[in-house]
Amino acid sequence: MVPSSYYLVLSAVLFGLGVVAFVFKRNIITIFMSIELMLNAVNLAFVTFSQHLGKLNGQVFVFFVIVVAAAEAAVGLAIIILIAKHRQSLNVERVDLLKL
Amino acid sequence: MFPPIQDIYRIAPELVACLFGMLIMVADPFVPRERKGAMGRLGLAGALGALVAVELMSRHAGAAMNGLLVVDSFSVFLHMIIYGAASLVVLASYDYLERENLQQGEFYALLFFATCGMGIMASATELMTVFVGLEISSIASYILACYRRAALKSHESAMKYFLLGSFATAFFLYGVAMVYGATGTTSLVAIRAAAAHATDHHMLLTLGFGMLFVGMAFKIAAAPFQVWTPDVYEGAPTPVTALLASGPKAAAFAVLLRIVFTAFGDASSTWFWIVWISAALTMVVGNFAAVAQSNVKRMLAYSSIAHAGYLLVAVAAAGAAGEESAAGIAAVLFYLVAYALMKVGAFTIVSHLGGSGEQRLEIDDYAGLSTRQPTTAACLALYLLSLLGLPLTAGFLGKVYIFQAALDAKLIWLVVIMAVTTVVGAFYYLRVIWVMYFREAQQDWTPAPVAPGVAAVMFLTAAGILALFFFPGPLMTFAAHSALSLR
Amino acid sequence: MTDSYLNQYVPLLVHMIVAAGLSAILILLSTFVGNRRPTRAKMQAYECGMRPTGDAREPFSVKFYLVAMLFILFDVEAIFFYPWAYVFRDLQVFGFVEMMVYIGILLVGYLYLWKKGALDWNR
Amino acid sequence: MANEGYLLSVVTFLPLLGSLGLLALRGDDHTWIRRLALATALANFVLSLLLLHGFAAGTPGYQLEELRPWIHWPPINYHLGVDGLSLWLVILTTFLTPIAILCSWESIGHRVKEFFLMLLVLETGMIGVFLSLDLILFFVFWEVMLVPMYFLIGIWGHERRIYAAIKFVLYTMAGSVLMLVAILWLFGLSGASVPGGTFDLPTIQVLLQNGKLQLPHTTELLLFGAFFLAFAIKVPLFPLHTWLPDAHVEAPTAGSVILAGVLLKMGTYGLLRFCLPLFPAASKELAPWVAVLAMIGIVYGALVSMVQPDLKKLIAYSSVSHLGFVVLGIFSFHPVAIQGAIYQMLNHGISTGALFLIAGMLYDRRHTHLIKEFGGLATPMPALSAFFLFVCLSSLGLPMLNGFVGEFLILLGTYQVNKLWATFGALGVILAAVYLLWAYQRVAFGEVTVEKNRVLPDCSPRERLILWPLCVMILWMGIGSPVFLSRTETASQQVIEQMKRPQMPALAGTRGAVPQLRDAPAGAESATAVQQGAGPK
Repeated sequence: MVPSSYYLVLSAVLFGLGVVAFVFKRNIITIFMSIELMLNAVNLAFVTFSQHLGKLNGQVFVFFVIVVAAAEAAVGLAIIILIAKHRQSLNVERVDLLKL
Repeated sequence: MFPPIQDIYRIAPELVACLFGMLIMVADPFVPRERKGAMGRLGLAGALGALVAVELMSRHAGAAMNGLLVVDSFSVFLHMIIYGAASLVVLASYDYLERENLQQGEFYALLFFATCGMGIMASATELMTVFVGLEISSIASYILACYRRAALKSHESAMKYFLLGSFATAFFLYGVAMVYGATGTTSLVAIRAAAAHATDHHMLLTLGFGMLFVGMAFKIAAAPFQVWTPDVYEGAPTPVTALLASGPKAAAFAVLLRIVFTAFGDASSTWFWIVWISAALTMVVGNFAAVAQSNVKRMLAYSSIAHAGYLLVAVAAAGAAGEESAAGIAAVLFYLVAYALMKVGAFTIVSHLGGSGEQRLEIDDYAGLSTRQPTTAACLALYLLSLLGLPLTAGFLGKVYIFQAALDAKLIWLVVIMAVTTVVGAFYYLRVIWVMYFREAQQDWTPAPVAPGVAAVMFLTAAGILALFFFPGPLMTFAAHSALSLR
Repeated sequence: MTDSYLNQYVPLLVHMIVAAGLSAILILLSTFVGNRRPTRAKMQAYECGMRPTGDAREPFSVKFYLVAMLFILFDVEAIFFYPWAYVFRDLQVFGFVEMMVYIGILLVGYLYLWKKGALDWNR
Repeated sequence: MANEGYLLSVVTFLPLLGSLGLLALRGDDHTWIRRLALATALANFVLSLLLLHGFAAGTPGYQLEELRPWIHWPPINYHLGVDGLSLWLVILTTFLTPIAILCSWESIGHRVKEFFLMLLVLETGMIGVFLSLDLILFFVFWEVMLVPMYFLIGIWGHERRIYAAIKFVLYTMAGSVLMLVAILWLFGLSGASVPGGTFDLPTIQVLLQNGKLQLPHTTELLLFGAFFLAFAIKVPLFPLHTWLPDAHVEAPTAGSVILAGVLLKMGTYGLLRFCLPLFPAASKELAPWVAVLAMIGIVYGALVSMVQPDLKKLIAYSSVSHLGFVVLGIFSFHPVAIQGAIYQMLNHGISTGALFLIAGMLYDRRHTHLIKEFGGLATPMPALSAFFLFVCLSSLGLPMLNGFVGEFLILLGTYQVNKLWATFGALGVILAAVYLLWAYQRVAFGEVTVEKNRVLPDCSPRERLILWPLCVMILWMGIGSPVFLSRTETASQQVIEQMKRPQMPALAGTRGAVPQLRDAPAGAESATAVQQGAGPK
């Protein structure tokens, strides 16, 4: 039986990867995917904990996260398509009308 | 097995908001193009209905939905702020949508969904419920932010809001997961109980709180997580900006307060310094960055960052005060009301003056406004002076309450920083005023006559700001009472 | 204890290695041993004998993305049916009503985008 | 606490009422706007004279008090009251406002309505500051004054008005925000002895005096610092004075008159009303430093105004010098000197106000303040020059005129405390004579250097109407000083009384000041005796 700490470490690593990707990637889609990665890391953590604690609600939370992530994905992709249509680039550094 | 009818009452505002949202959403395609005005009336009806529902809800205190939500005077207070602000925004946005000729129906529908989410946040006592409410409001506001489909700025603001917002959400969720792992529950009260003897998970708990705070700090635009604010506020359609500046901030503060005082009430030592540092940073960053702005919306955005800092000072004060945290929390609540009034009013005027396509957003565009539209100029001046915290305005008493709470908690340095940064605020607020009053307009431009909706918002907010100074008694007692209901 | 736990997967590992190695050997053999005379017809993409037209990778129309998004949404909503079905007996009528409300809300959304013409392909 | 009538409220809020009336008028109906404004101001002046009738001289403490609950928590009350200290300042305000209105009768051409509106609102603010006895109420009026002054300078000022306006507001706010913090801190401390704490000045005063409320030494120093900074900026004390010349020079004449006449007095008033009575130990400990600053201010102001090419700037710097004098008198903690300080505030209000008015009249004719543009004005405009001379003499403290009384009392009191301070004070008086007379000589005497000046018209009836009352006051305050002193005397002694503490460990450091405190009443006797030839009390 693999101890749940392994899974937690994995989820932490995934989350960290997501953060790093979010900070360093320049393509909007990639950034968006990095966020999804973070959310899935969270899901992993939830499942692990609920397994560890012998409670079921953690897994129900995962359902919520998945659904919300899907809704976010829909909206996000819509926005990204909007941007892609108006300027022929998905590079965030080119999206700079508003000085950051 | 069915929930008692009281539960329905306890979520009445959310129900009303959702129902009207869906109603408008479905009705929109059926209503012919020329009769879209009906949407505005429907939206107004919904807003008023929601306010009535808040009143209904306030009569049925108690936990609802198996303890996912609670109706106490705290949540009632925040519902008042959130739904009040939403109603004002509905009033203000009708003419805006006409002018920009944008889809009426969807706007109001999304606005109602966003408001509903905020309402859930305000009365949630369970972290997953918070999360759901947060997402309902955020997703709706992402769409609202890019509502001006023609404007590139609008897309950009929506994109940044979306990316950074969901980034923050991920942090919040990870925090929830950690807290869940440490205590085996996500109900705030249970967390407090569990945290008391879950000493072996102390590390995990602290880390979890840190993550939760990051998520919240994004939403309340507290440094160092405030970068998105100016861009989003500038790019979003101005009525939406008005909503973003008032509603979500109030809701996020509600969540923050509930988390720190209900869940982590006993462990104020773990979060006090986080809040302290964030507050100081936020005040400094917000105020000093605002000085450099030439665009009114950006300036107001930075000023709202600064005000988040002031509110955090009160939170820190409440945390440091230990048992006597009520004063600080009451100060936060009172200030939130004043702040919502000021910001909604200010952004409404900005959207009115922006003209078609939001062309005129530079401070210099306001030159000579005092002669062109004296009333508008006077109202804007009032909001700015209130933001600055001069007497005769609600902002002054709000600052007094915060100062006092902080002093009682012996946070002298935080108070000094707040005082100094307040003076810095004089620079940029007064600049707008002198442009409006002392400068003659360069180009011959007369702003459009004030539309009835905008006029109503101006009147209500201005009256509210003055009234809160002269008769703060009732609201303050309510706030103090709500503060007590938090523990 | 973890090692012992992992040990039981060793056969699987062996099986994978063997499979991978076999396929690799076959491919390499065919490339090295077999001789080739490429003609234009041979180089063409194989489309069941049809004459391929246009480029294989041209950008999809936005409509596909739109439909895909809608599908994701309505597909994912279904996730809540599983826990619901799991405890359906205990919930009885309440659960049924709840799910009806849930589906009703989904239907409202469906009706909305139907009326908006989001499902109307040639628009 | 009985409410003794509504007089104070009426005096305070009548101008506000008038400004509301102005709102009702049409913007282009200038004559009626002016008339209504003037009528309001005059009515208010008459009402304020009723204060004299209601005010019982010689009785310590506040009179005609009004106390009404305003905000329950924190307990902020609407508490007004007048005593010998504020009485004359209020009347000075109500006396100068109609004059300010008259002097801007024609010189203000655009946005007339807003101008008089601001002026009246400003009057309400100023009177409120002098009368309010609740700390928060005081602060409210104090801040409210900023806005109309900001607009007065910013809209109707001269070339660099924006800069001046912003500078003025920023300086004042920087001080006042810290004062607000100090007020709230004091409130928190008072919670120890009064359940829930109090913002009520008399209450806090009593608590401090009977030792129920004791401030730790460092706390007292910090509080004193916060209050003192706010007031020192308003006075303005030497290093903090830089906003004053800009504000004065850029402001329209009426603005300068109000600024010099009343706003500056708020600083010294605040020192007397809050800093000394509330924080005696700190005051005594820091008195030498304050005195040094004051003396620097006296000499510096005088020297700078000596070399000023610009008449208005010259007057501005002269008020830096004069008010340094006042501060010196205050911080000698001697009843006579304090009484002199109070008197000197009034003098300065009238004389400097008059000087600014005359400068404004010259500006109306020539649109310049530069002294070299004038010269030999006595020939074309004898009357105005006469007024000018008279005012200069009063400002430099010629005996029989008002300036002399104040300066004499200050010197008399200060001398008994510290000879060096008195010497510097005297030096200030001499320098004042130098730069004022020299300026007058360059403006009025000699040949008419600039051709334009030959044809300048003399005082118009309106200008005479403005200047005569001032000159009458100058003369009256010079010879009839008992009328005023008899009402300020108790107040000035009360300040000393209020500085007493049950047991004063802090005093050990400054024992030097104690003996003078003992024979204070005697000193007061002699002082007034000198003035009125052993008149009755």
